[in-house]
Amino acid sequence: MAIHFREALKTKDFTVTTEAGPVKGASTEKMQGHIELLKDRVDALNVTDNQSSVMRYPSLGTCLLVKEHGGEPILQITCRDRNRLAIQADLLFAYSRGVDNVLCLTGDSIDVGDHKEAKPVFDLDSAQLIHLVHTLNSGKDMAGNELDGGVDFCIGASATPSADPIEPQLVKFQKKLDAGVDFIQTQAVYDLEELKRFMERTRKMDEKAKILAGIVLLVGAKMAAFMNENVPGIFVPQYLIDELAQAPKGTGLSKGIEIAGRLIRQIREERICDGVHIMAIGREERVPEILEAAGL
Amino acid sequence: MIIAERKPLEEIKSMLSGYKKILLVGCRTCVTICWAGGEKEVGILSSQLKLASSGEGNELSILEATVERQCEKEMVIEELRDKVQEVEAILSMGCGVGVQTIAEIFEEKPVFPALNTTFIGMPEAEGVWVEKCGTCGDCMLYWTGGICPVVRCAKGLLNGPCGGTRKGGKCEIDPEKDCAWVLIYRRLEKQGRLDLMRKYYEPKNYRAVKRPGRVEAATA
Amino acid sequence: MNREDNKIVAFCCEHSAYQVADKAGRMRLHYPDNVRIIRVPCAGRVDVQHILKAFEKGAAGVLVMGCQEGACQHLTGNTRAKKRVKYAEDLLKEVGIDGGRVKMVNLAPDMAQRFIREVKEMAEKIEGEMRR
Amino acid sequence: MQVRIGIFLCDCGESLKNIDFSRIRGDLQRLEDIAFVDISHNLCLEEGVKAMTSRILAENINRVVIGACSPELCEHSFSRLLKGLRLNPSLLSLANIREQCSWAHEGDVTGKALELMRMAVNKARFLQPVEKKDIPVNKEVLVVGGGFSGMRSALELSRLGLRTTLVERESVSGGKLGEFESFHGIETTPEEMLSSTRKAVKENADIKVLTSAEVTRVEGQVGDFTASIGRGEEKVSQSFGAIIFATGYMTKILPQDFQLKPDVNIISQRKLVEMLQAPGKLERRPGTIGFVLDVSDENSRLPILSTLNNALAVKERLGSEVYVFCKSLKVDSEGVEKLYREARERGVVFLKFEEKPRISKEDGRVKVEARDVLLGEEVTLLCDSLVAEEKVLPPEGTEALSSLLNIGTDSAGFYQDENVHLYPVASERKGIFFVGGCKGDLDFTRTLADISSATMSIYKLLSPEKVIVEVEKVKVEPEKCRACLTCVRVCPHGAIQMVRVDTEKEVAKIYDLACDGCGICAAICPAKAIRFEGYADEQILAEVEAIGESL
Repeated sequence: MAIHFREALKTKDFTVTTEAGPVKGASTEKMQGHIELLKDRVDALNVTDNQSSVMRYPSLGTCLLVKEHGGEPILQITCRDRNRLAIQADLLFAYSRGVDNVLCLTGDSIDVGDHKEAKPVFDLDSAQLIHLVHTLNSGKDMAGNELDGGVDFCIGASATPSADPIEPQLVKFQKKLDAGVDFIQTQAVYDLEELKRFMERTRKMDEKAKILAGIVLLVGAKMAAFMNENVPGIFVPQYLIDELAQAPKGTGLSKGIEIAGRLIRQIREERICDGVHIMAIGREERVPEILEAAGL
Repeated sequence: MIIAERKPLEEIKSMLSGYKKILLVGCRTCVTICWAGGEKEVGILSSQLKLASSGEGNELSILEATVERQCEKEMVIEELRDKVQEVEAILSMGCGVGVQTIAEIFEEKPVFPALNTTFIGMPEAEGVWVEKCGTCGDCMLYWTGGICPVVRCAKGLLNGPCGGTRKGGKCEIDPEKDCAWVLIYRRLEKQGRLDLMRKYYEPKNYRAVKRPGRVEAATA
Repeated sequence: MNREDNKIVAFCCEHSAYQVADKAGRMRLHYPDNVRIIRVPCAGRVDVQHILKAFEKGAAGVLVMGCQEGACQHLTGNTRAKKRVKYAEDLLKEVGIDGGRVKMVNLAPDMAQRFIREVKEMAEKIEGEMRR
Repeated sequence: MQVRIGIFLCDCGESLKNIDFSRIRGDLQRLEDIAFVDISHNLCLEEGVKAMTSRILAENINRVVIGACSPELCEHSFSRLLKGLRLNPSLLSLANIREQCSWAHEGDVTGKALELMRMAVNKARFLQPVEKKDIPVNKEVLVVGGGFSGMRSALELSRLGLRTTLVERESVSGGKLGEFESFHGIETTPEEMLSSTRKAVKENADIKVLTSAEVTRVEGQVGDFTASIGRGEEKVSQSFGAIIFATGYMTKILPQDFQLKPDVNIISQRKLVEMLQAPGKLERRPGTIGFVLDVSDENSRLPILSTLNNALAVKERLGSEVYVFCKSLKVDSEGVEKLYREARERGVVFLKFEEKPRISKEDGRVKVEARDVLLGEEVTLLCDSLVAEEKVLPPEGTEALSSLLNIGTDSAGFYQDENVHLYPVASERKGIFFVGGCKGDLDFTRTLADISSATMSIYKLLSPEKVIVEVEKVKVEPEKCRACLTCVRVCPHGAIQMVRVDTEKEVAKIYDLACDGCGICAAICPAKAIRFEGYADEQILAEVEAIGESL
């Protein structure tokens, strides 16, 4: 059985997490395959919540699968699809089944997903969601009612180090830290100088929270350029796109893995962050190769 | 000001199929100002409908009228009372309120909307209008530097931008649109009131206006 | 005008197109006679409503003829007319009248040949349509 | 009042053979409201006019429809005729049955001629009279900018009997003329020109000069502008009939054109002029002087003019070697070709380059390397001082003033929209004019011509005893106006402003004197609240309806 993520954060000097992406359908076979492959190689497995606003098997469901396989899940919750009643209810259910790590996200907009005419909720935003989890941890619901059986969540949030302009992001980030978070998993980072600047500022704001740098696997120059344009919060610098472009035909993916490994190794050796969060977006089976390339 | 936009002709024609004599009603207030349903637009839609019907060989006769303000019962009655008798259906070029006011008064005749009422907004340039107010019923413009995040932030967030802002402070959804929170940050910074943005704000009361809303003046 | 009429209504700006039509006449350059010229102070005076009304009243084609871009006596008259012609074209497409039956033409006062070519082109387009 | 229409047909001396005039008369007589249909052979001659006059006086008609040659030829005389017969000239409707009918088509065109007449008759039914009235007009003129052009304009206006107020931002008038050392071939130096002009202005009672003052606001329209002028703490508000902008230009050495910063060796034209004016004071006479011209592509004439003048002056006073590096040399304005030849004869060497010359410093002197296109080889020149090209830019405040007055600027930011009809001095708003350098392409020879053109236009506008205007030919109907500001924003001549009418309601108002009669506002008004008499919607529609109407 994997050790509790909260312990891993405390004890390990370099924490590694990755994603187990739910599928668009009810068959859990593929997901279980990924879970088996990854559960013992990382400290925790994030489960995305309708990632990019694309309807999929529920995040909580996949977390239960991870638990069944003895892995350590991190439940991702967005504010897009549920209002404050539904979120609190899901959290109670999650905790009762042993899922007690939660990543509080705002969530992508409906427009980038595959149900573009849906009514967005956004009853809460990510900072308010973090406060909500703290409220539940203190034994009460948002309306101030006592809970019959409390909860104790390990709370995570995200951040965007390469946002331009960065100041408004930092204002929000500060609110998240003030609310109190145990870990931060950032959006994809590629420019480590930028990451260092971000880390300096974060260290001044908060000592306690462990920061995991987000590593998104690139599979080719075209895909990288596409992500720059369309995927929110991702900025792939030109020199990496060029490097991918020079890679001979068909080896884009292995070049992506090599880049990811290089980034992780550098983050680890220069102790820039407390760990990494590897997002292989639909290519969970290549995560072991990334870990190897990073010497983990 | 209420902003509206004309529906495509296809949609209007499908509503009118089967009706031979209709009353086409413009409104002289908001929809005139936003070039959607004023007297001129009535003329244009009337020409289009006549051309379409004569093209398909069925005759459609159109009575035209323009009400001072379609959301005022007295004005609607005074302008349309006689004309309604001569027609089978009414096509209103007013905003959603105008359509429903006419429908309430002349219940025996079907009333169709020729416009889509889009938002409350202001002219950005001549002939271009942008949304500014989401009628949330709990205005907080005092601490956002006069920029409303409820409508101008695509997700209506209250404590700062989402992680998806694009390069140059643009919105996640539309590279042309500025991220409201970047605008708010810059304005508050200019006014030296950034503390207002740094403060944490509780989840909003989204039932400040019990929909559908009703306001009763104290001396009503 | 009844439906099978082949009249072309030409809104001609008095600073350019109207003088071009006069010039064509003075040079005895002949062009199809189903054109009816309506004199306007500027192409910017012509609006979508006028164009649609012309078709509603049976016109087979409409030409809006103004000054060349950058030479409009009223600076924006011709560019506004161009936008309105484009909008009118879209509205006409919605009712099944397409194939360039409304067109914006920019003329300098001496372009008699160009005027005649535009009128002939429109007349031929209508002729073609009539036969079908 | 019942419409009664009198119709005249002119068969142009029976030369329009392909029109059967009697058949047309027969058809037209059957229309309603037609008093008579006369056929004449020469409505443009004495005989025809006499017949028409007696006919109109005999019948009490209130609309006149004339089928004849192009309105461009006859409209003016027919309107005057109607006025003489105390019939409002707007009640005239013309059909062009000659150039656009008889002469334009083969074979019989009686049918088309008839249709053109019916169009004119249909339109005549909706014509309304337009009154003419003389309106009070302020005869004072505001001149913004106290440079040479501004002062000359003020003097010219006072010669035409108009009083002016001259507003100059600096503490002393004069502007840029002082920067020129001499104009080759003109005896009086710029300095003398300036001082004589200043003296004339000072002595002229019609001209009030306000130095270190700036125009902060301008409201109103031609004939009645109200300008607020700030002078230190003092705020003055005064009314004017017209405005002349003579705000000149400014020059700057742009970093991207010149990598090196100006210093002891790299000097501006002004510095060169100072050297020329006091050659004695120089510790060392410069052996060679270089000029670099037209580095960025579009160049104005000013740098060329000052380069040639100063090069010749250097030859005369300092006798040093002079080299001019240029991409192209525009010598098209008056006297510049001669200047260029003389420079060549006096030994000034011109070198033509394509790519930008490379400029560097070498032991206290300036090295210029460039590929001479004509010689086809690299040229390196060491000179004591290099005169850098200064870009001509609009002065600060141009943008603010132009948006304040809602007048356009051209692509380079100078006054006057790039439109051929505004040339040479007009702005798109009646009563506002530009002279001198503020229009961008500066050419002294033309400045004086600009000044007389602008002052003459103002004279024509303001000085007649009675300024006559067609009252509300283009009119906003207050009760229909929704104050949506579309017309105010759209009017290319800025002739529409919002006003408060008696019912305290804000509506748009079109100023008859400022309106140029284009009708853009009438077309775009979403409430159809603007009526353009003579081209009103119902009149255009009536013409359309007559097309193809069977009898």
